[in-house]
Amino acid sequence: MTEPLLDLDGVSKSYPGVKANDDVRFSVDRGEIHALLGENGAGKSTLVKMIYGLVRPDTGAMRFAGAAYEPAGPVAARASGVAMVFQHFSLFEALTVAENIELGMENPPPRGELAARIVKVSKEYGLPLEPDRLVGDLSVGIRQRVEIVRCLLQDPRLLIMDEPTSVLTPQEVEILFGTLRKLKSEGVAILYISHKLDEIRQLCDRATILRHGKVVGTCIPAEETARSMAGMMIGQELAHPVAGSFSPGEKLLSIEGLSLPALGQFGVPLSDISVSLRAGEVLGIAGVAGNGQDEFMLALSGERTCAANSIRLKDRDVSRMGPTARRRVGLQAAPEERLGHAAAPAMTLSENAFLTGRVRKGLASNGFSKPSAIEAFAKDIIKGFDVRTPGTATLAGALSGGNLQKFVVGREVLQEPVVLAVNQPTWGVDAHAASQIRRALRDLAERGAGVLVISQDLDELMEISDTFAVLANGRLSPVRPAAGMSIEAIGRMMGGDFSVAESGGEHAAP
Amino acid sequence: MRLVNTFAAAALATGLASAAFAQDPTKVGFIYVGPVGDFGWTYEHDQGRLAVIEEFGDAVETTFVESVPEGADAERVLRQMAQSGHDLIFTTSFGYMNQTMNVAKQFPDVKFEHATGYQRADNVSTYSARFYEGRHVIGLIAGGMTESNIVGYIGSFPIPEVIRGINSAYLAAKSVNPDVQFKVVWSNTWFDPALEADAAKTLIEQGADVLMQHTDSTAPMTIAEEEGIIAFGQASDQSSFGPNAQMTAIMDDWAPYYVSRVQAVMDGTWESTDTWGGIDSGMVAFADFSDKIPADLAEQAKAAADAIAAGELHPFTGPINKQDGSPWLAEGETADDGTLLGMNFYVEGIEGVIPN
Amino acid sequence: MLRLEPRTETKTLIQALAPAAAVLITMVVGGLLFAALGKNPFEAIHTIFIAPLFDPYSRTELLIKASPLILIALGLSFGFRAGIWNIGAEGQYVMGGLAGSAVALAFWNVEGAWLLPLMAVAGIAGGAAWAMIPAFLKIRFNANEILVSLMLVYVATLFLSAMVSGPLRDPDGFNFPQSRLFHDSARLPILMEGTRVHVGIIVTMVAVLAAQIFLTRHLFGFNVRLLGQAPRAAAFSGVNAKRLTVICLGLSGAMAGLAGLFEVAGPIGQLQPSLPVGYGFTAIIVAFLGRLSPVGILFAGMVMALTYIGGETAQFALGIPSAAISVFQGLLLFILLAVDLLTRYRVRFVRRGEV
Amino acid sequence: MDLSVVDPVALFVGLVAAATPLLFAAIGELVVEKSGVLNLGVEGMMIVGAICGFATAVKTGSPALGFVAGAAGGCVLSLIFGVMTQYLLSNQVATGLALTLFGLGISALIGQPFTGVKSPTMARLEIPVLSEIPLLGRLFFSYDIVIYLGIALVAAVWWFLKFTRRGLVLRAVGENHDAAHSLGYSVVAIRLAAIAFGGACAGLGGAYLSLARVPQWTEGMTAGAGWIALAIVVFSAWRPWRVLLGAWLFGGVTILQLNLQASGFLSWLQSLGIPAQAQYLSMTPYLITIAVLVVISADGSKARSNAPASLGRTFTGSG
Repeated sequence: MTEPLLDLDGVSKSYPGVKANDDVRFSVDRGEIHALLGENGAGKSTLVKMIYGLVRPDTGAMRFAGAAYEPAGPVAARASGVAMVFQHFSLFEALTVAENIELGMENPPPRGELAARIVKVSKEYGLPLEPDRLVGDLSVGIRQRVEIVRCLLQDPRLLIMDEPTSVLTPQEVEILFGTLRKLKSEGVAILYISHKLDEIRQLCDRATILRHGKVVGTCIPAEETARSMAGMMIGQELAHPVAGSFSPGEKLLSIEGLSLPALGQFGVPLSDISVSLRAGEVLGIAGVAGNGQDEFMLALSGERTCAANSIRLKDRDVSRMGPTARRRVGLQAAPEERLGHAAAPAMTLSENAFLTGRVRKGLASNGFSKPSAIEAFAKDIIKGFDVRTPGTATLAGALSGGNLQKFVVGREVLQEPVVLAVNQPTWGVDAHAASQIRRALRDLAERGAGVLVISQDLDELMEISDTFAVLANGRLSPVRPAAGMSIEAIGRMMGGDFSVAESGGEHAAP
Repeated sequence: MRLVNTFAAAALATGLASAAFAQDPTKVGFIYVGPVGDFGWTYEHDQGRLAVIEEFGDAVETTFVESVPEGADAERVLRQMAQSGHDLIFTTSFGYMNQTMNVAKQFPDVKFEHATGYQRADNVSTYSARFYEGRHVIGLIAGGMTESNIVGYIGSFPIPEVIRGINSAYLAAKSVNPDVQFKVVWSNTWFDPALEADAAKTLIEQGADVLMQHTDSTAPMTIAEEEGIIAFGQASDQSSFGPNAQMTAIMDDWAPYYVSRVQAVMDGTWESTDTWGGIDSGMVAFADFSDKIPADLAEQAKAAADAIAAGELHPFTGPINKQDGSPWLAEGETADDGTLLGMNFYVEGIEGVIPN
Repeated sequence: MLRLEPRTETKTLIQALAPAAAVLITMVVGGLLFAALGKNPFEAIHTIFIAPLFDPYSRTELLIKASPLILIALGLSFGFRAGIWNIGAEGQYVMGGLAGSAVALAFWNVEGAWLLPLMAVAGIAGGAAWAMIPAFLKIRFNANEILVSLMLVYVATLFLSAMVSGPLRDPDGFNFPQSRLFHDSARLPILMEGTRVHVGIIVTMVAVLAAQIFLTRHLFGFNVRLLGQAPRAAAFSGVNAKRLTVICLGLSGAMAGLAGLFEVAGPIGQLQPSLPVGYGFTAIIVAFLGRLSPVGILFAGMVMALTYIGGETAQFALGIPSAAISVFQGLLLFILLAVDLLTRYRVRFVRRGEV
Repeated sequence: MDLSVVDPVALFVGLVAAATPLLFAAIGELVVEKSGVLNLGVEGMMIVGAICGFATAVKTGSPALGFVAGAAGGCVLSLIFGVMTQYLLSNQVATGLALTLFGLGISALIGQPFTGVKSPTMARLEIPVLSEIPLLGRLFFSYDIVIYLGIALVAAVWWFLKFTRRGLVLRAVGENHDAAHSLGYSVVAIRLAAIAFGGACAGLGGAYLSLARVPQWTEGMTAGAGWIALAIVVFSAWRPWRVLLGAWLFGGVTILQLNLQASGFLSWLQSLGIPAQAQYLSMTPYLITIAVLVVISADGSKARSNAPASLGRTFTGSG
């Protein structure tokens, strides 16, 4: 058995403006747990969607079990023996466990038999399930079991798992690993997608590392350190902070004991976050996606209000204020998702300028909009931030990602906020535009504002931050000066070990 | 057709016909509240319209608009008819009264005929039929033929027209069968075949073996046929729906009236009148009596019809008490039209109250 | 394989041409229908679509017939834009007419210039209150407003029937299920002698203008559009979705109620059980045909009214049965809805399998 | 007043017959809604079924063929809706309303030659021995065959949705069309099939009206039954057996109010000064439906409400 089970040969896939995968080559053997490692946006999801038949490659070829493999869709992929557990499950809440499993099978046995098999198989692999429960009533961890058991019942030869542990408790992670090892022992290949280095070192036989859509390396995780793998994943060198000498000004934002329940089934609760931000300071917050970034942003923007006195701007308690009121006092936000959250795709740039600029730029009086003022503001953003667009009447959805991001950041920056919180400011933006955005954020801080940047791009954070913290599992690490952070320390903080941050930092939270 | 020809010939002969007359037929419009296919109220009016065509041929042009809701739309339709050169317009539902009056005011040269209403003007006549005369006759048959002594009656709305019919039928039935009892169900609609069918079934379940209706669909007749009981057609001869069940039907025959009114317009003799035609005028007619009616009863009913037509019998002839026992008509006294037109009480012996 | 893709930019030319094209197609298809019925298709189409436009009286009637449709559709359009589906406008129309009439009848023997405004307030309140039921049940219990508002149409219609054959029945009306006639100060003033053009039509026109301004120039319209297009962006912008739901439902109810009042105090002049003639449902179609824009609704309402008025004329002038007219209207709606697709989506050929 | 004449057995027998057209239309619409589609054109499909069934029965002399034609007529009409909403992505509410308008018109047009015509009568199914059992015989064995078919259809739909794989797929599509799509199921094809089934059922309901319950053809004879069917689906909380209950409730209220009138009960209440108009009684099923809807919606857990989560949402096929 020298031939690998799955073999990818020069697979590429482009989307308008983005090359999601570029000449990807790697293979997975039978009975191997193979990690696919990379930062968010490195192209992992597109790659596995191609293997599962949801997306077709532009060029390149795949082979599976010795034959050419071109699945027309998920049904064909499953027929070949490829099964996949999605990060965001494709489950039906109003249906029972058994029904959900049946839907994912091509030739399910009769209902009674299926229920028995579910009980048997799920027990066998340490993931016990009750077939008659409604999925809507189950916890996220149990729901994932449903997905996994659904795959197992079809005797897969290759099991793809997309970030399976991001929604699990540590105990659940242990159980899952047990299951996966058992599968491996039965000869099933597992393609395991993650960016959690410790997990991969514990579990995986080999790892393929993706960066910007390309394979940048393969390794045997057990023989690597977290640091060396992080290096491959993030890039060999950490950029040095461009931030000049930072002289802290007055305290602008202080957050004390901020806690919020999780939002939705994939949400993460915020627990007891305390941090402060001073005039002129750029605070960079790192962390793996799905560790509370979205919740933190919602709490800052005012889309979710929080307990009184947990967020104060200067001396004012803004905790109970909604977005409009917060903008009025100068606390502004630019969320990660540009289309549909930060901007309305089917509205023009003028209208999107009005979306948040209304209060601070005086774009409306008595509720009536002032078209010329809106137009002028939109033009200022386009000009000031080099947004490439035919005009202000273009729909936001028609702009390329980078251009829209410049527009969104520009819209907030030009309102001269007291404090600006930005999530993923340069996500999917080309290098030139990204540096423009970073420059603008720094300039804003130098004009005396406080800037809070959440990002998964460590290079970026190192480049612009004065101070640095990590968000892990809904908790925020103590703040440390960005200069002198080591990759190893960052990696441990991302894993939830904050002791490294506590050990030395004049900026530790009070 | 023959009549038209003779009429035209006569007109030519006397030199009265102008060239315009020959080219410009009298234009007669009809506005209907239901579809012409309801086989009830609207259908009979449309039969009247067809009779007008039959009678005058090319000398008339008839038009109609069907299913016009009573309300804002009716006034527009009337107005557009008036404006588009109609000489005479029949408005065939009570609910068109205000609209007819409004439009008539604006078009003094157009003649209007409003069915069942009570407001008139120089160019608005009203006409209706004394259906209660017919109800007397079928009441006799019903009273004579019921074995359960329960007559089911499907009413539409508790308006004088319907109450009059119930009273008339009841008094006649009681005159031949003192034990007869009327069960009345109000449908609150003129036309809903399914509901009427259900009402018929309900009445039958509750013991009725004779059905009368004052609603417009043929559904109750069909049910009566199915259930093997007897019933009376409403507005039209419904024997095709109840070949065994229908004893006879009170038919609205508007044809003679419509023909005469069109003739009057042609002759230039039309004037505002209030017509309340009974059996004598032909407005109220009967379908063929079923041979299931015992011969003597049929004889009695026919005699009553003839007597009413001849003016010898009035269905409301005293002594009659109101439901609460208070006297209404003394011995030999007959009801005046004013009281009949506004009748809002049951006569003595009918159970239940008139809903309000 | 054909595939539809949402357009990323709005092409005004296509938007303007699509309805015209739809009307043209309907004329051809309708012409075939009338020809099949043995009628002269050209005469029929002319009578329905063209003739009413050139007759001064028909033109005024066009306004009268279109007015309630436009008024209700305007109110609905705000909710529809925000993704709030009030399909019970018919019930709100009835309750508005009923509430306004109750005021008129309470003062049947008192005249005064204050009466009409009071009736209008009652009409608005009646319609809005009826719409508040689904609004409350939606925000409080998450009950589907489509279904609740639809159920309430039947309740309203039955309630009207009970009222006109009960407490509001004309005591001198021989038990006919209808109210007294309103006296003059409870009737909408007539604007043009010899027609039925009433003040309500001006209100409707003002409402079109106001709706256009509020939709394009006011924060309210902006928030409504935002909530419908991008709910998360709306939350980010600071829109309170629950409050907007209540406002949109209340507004559509109020406008439907006002339309009901205009109908009873305008062309009808009394309360009749036949008040609901389907305006509330037709207005939903009008709102979509007008692409939820006030000016579009104005035109769509007019086209709809045109087919009604032209259809009546075609009945008595050409003897076309009313059934053929409703088939024709149905065709027009289908074709308009289908053609409208081209303004929202672009048809593209794609390789098989690329989904 | 004499309430003793209200025979509960007769009441039941009457309401079962009155409920049958509603039952057919509602069970069809339930399947449509379970697939996530809201078709408000039930009234139009019913009346087209009524005329197609009637016309065919008259022309062929066979009521059975009439029922087949009624189903076919409703089905064809529903496919207009299906193509418009599933392929052309038109709005379901507006398209459904247009369908009703169109159906009322086309049925009247087809029906013109059939006004006042009598249909061949349907032989009542006399179950020899059983129907003669006192009480039970009348309660259970005194109906025409179509009524039994209606109840059998409810059972079949219940079984289909609960126990078959296709039924499961249909529910899944109505619950979350994006997830169903990502599992490889054809959302559009499944919904079209459901819409066609709903149309056929509505057509059958209409045909029952014109061939059995009334039985005759008159324009506009459905008189709102299609709308009531929509209410029944909500009342049932999208559960087949409760559709039966709902149809009996709505049909029953009509029969009950007629019985209460005929027995003089309403009259008696009114004589006491109670505004016991039939309209108030007719309102109650709608109010009950709203109450049911509120209760199931308020029950926190969305999954338990049983309402199809994708109901009325347009599936654009991206994803």
